[in-house]
Amino acid sequence: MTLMQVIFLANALVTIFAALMMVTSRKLIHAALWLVLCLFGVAAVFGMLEASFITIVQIIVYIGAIAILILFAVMLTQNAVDDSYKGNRRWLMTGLVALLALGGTLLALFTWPKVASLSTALTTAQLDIGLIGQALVDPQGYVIPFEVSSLLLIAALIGAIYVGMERKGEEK
Amino acid sequence: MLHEWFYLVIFLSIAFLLPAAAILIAGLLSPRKTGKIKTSTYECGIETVGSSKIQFKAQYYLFGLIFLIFDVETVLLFPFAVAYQKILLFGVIEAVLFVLILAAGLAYAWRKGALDWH
Amino acid sequence: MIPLSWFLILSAILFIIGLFAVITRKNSIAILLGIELMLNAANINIITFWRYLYAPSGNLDGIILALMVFVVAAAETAVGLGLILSVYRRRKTVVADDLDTLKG
Amino acid sequence: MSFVADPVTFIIDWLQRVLGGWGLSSGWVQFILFALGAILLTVGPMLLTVGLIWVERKLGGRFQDRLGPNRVGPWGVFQTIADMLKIFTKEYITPIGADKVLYNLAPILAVGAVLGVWAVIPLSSTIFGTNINVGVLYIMAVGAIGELGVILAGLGSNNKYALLGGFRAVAQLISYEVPMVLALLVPVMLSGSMGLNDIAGAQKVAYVFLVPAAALVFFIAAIAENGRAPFDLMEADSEIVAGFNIEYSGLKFGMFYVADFLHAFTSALVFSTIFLGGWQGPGAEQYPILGFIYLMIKTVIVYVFLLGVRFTLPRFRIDQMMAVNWKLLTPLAMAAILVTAIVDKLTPGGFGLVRIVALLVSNVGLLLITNWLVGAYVRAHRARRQVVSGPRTVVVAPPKPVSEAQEVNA
Repeated sequence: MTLMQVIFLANALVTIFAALMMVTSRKLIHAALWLVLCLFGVAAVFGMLEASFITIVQIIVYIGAIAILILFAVMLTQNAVDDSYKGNRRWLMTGLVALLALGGTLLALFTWPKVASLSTALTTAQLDIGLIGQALVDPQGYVIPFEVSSLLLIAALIGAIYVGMERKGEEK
Repeated sequence: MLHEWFYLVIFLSIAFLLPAAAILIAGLLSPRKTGKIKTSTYECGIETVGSSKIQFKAQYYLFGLIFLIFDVETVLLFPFAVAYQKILLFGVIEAVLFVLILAAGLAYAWRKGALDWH
Repeated sequence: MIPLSWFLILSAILFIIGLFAVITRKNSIAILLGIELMLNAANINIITFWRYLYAPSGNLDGIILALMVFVVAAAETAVGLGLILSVYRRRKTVVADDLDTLKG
Repeated sequence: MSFVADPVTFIIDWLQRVLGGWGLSSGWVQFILFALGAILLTVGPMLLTVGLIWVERKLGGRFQDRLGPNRVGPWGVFQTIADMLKIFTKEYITPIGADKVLYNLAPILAVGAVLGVWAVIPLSSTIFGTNINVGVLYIMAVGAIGELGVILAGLGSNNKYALLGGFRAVAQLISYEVPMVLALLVPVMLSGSMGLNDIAGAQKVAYVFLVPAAALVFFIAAIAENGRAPFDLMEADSEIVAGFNIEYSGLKFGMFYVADFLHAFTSALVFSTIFLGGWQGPGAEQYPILGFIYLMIKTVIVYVFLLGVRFTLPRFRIDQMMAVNWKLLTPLAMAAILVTAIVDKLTPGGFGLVRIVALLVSNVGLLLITNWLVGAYVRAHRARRQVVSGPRTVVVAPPKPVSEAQEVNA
């Protein structure tokens, strides 16, 4: 049990506990804040995988922007009825389905031969962010996803503004 | 690579423990005489009016939304900025196109009045 | 070092919890939270396979795919919350079951 | 490396030998050195804040033609220590119905976020916390954690005004993070790396002279991100009670206070590291201690300038503040990126005179155009307002004929 494995297990426990609390907490604000804790755990997992750029992007985009937007939305719809989680009777059946699905995935996982392979050390040259930058822009590389993502972002921006803005007619 | 992040983990845990310890120590030093009136929520001295759930304007959501879109845009631009010295003019034109498309998004938001705080 | 399977087990568990949240929660914002969790689990898988199988050879597919997952998650949350808020403004409800006017 | 030139590395090597001598494994020695470095880099700024509060109140007095604290000790030097002792013994009043976890977590996050920035600042060519290759983005991520602290304060204290004040503050913080992040793209482009050490090291000519437009946008956004004077709607007296920290008392409120003052000095430090060349200076390579002194001089200059802005400019209304950000700073930051990207690619590399002049002229030109555009926008805006609210004629009742008035009196 090397130090890294202990850290990974501790982090995994915290993340899974936060995810479970997110699903079962009654007040929506607590669910959103448990999600933030879960996102920190996922960022730590990325850190352990030595993807430093993705770790920082996860913290900035998910925790810095998406979680805050969700908290804004929760506050905007505060007066709506708080959904009583215990109320609906579907949760027992879906719990079973979920556990079955989990068992199935794990079973398929362990029959796959390459699963126990260990990771090899990365040289610092390979970790340079500049490589991602060059790949993002060079035509043989990933310039198509780079430009398409800007189109997706502007489409989401225009759509959400059009939908989100209060039209004059409904100021009742 | 990992020991740099390891230092950050130690640094952040100490950076969060320091104020927590200070607050705990101050908690021990300070008196504790809670009264009914003392712990009622403060509202400029008068009794609280109405429930503490108030209706927010949609403005907050719009600003959060525009911030989210521009945050993701900037994050995608950072690898380009790091590799800028090694990129030819053609790559720079692509990134300029990327920024211009999202500037059009900002112009749309400005035109529709989503940027004003009415 | 940490064997590959541990990461996959963690992401499978997170994905299943997200799926569970999407199915059982009635509040549409809680459903959105569940979707976020599922996207995160998928991201862990992507980065794990990139790190263990493709990083030594200098291949960057995994990182770019993970960035695209971030862009899609951001766009999806933005539009999803926009819809939920406009529905809330007109119908004064956020519960997903009440929105059945199309059922006819 | 002699002790005079570089004391910190000398001490580190000496410690390494001593701890190695005690038979500790290298992992543990590394851990102890990391822990020691981290403790120094967190306790140091907290103690520094005590001095900062005094400097700020004293300078504030001078700016507003009054004395500032001068009772406790010579020139009031121990005033802050007296305040600290007082606030340590103040009682914690937690409102009923406050969410215990969120309420208590908020001040810790607020201070922790500001302290976190000190981990990546290169104090001199050899002394720095850590050299992660995503330094600039790390500062943005830590800023996001600070915003989370503000939201938790608003949500946790079960008070209508704290909630509203908290969300207004976060709306301001996230709005001003957009131009700040966009402005940070430019120095990363010029230096070719996100690590703050490489940015500071690459600045043979300080970036303020190469890209003044980005530096100006970053400076204004840093002031707003810190919630300081022209943008201090967060805890402004004329606004909602006292913003998100109404329900806090005792040292919890003190922590928000410390976070505010330390954030001012830290933004000055980040500005001088990224735009003024950090520890760069004559002889900074050979004698790292000189580099540290250069950095401190530059930071103090920027800090005093920051205070000057704080104590002279009046406060923005919230709609003006949002308009300044979205309609002026964000477009200006985007234009600065485009101009720098294109001009820097057309001019030859290195710090040749052609490149410097080209970049400087293009940026100053950009600032002039923006200034002209803002003038045109304001004139058009004022002209339009004139038409709308012309002098309205107030209908005056016709004066009664004199005869009737006498009858009434008679």
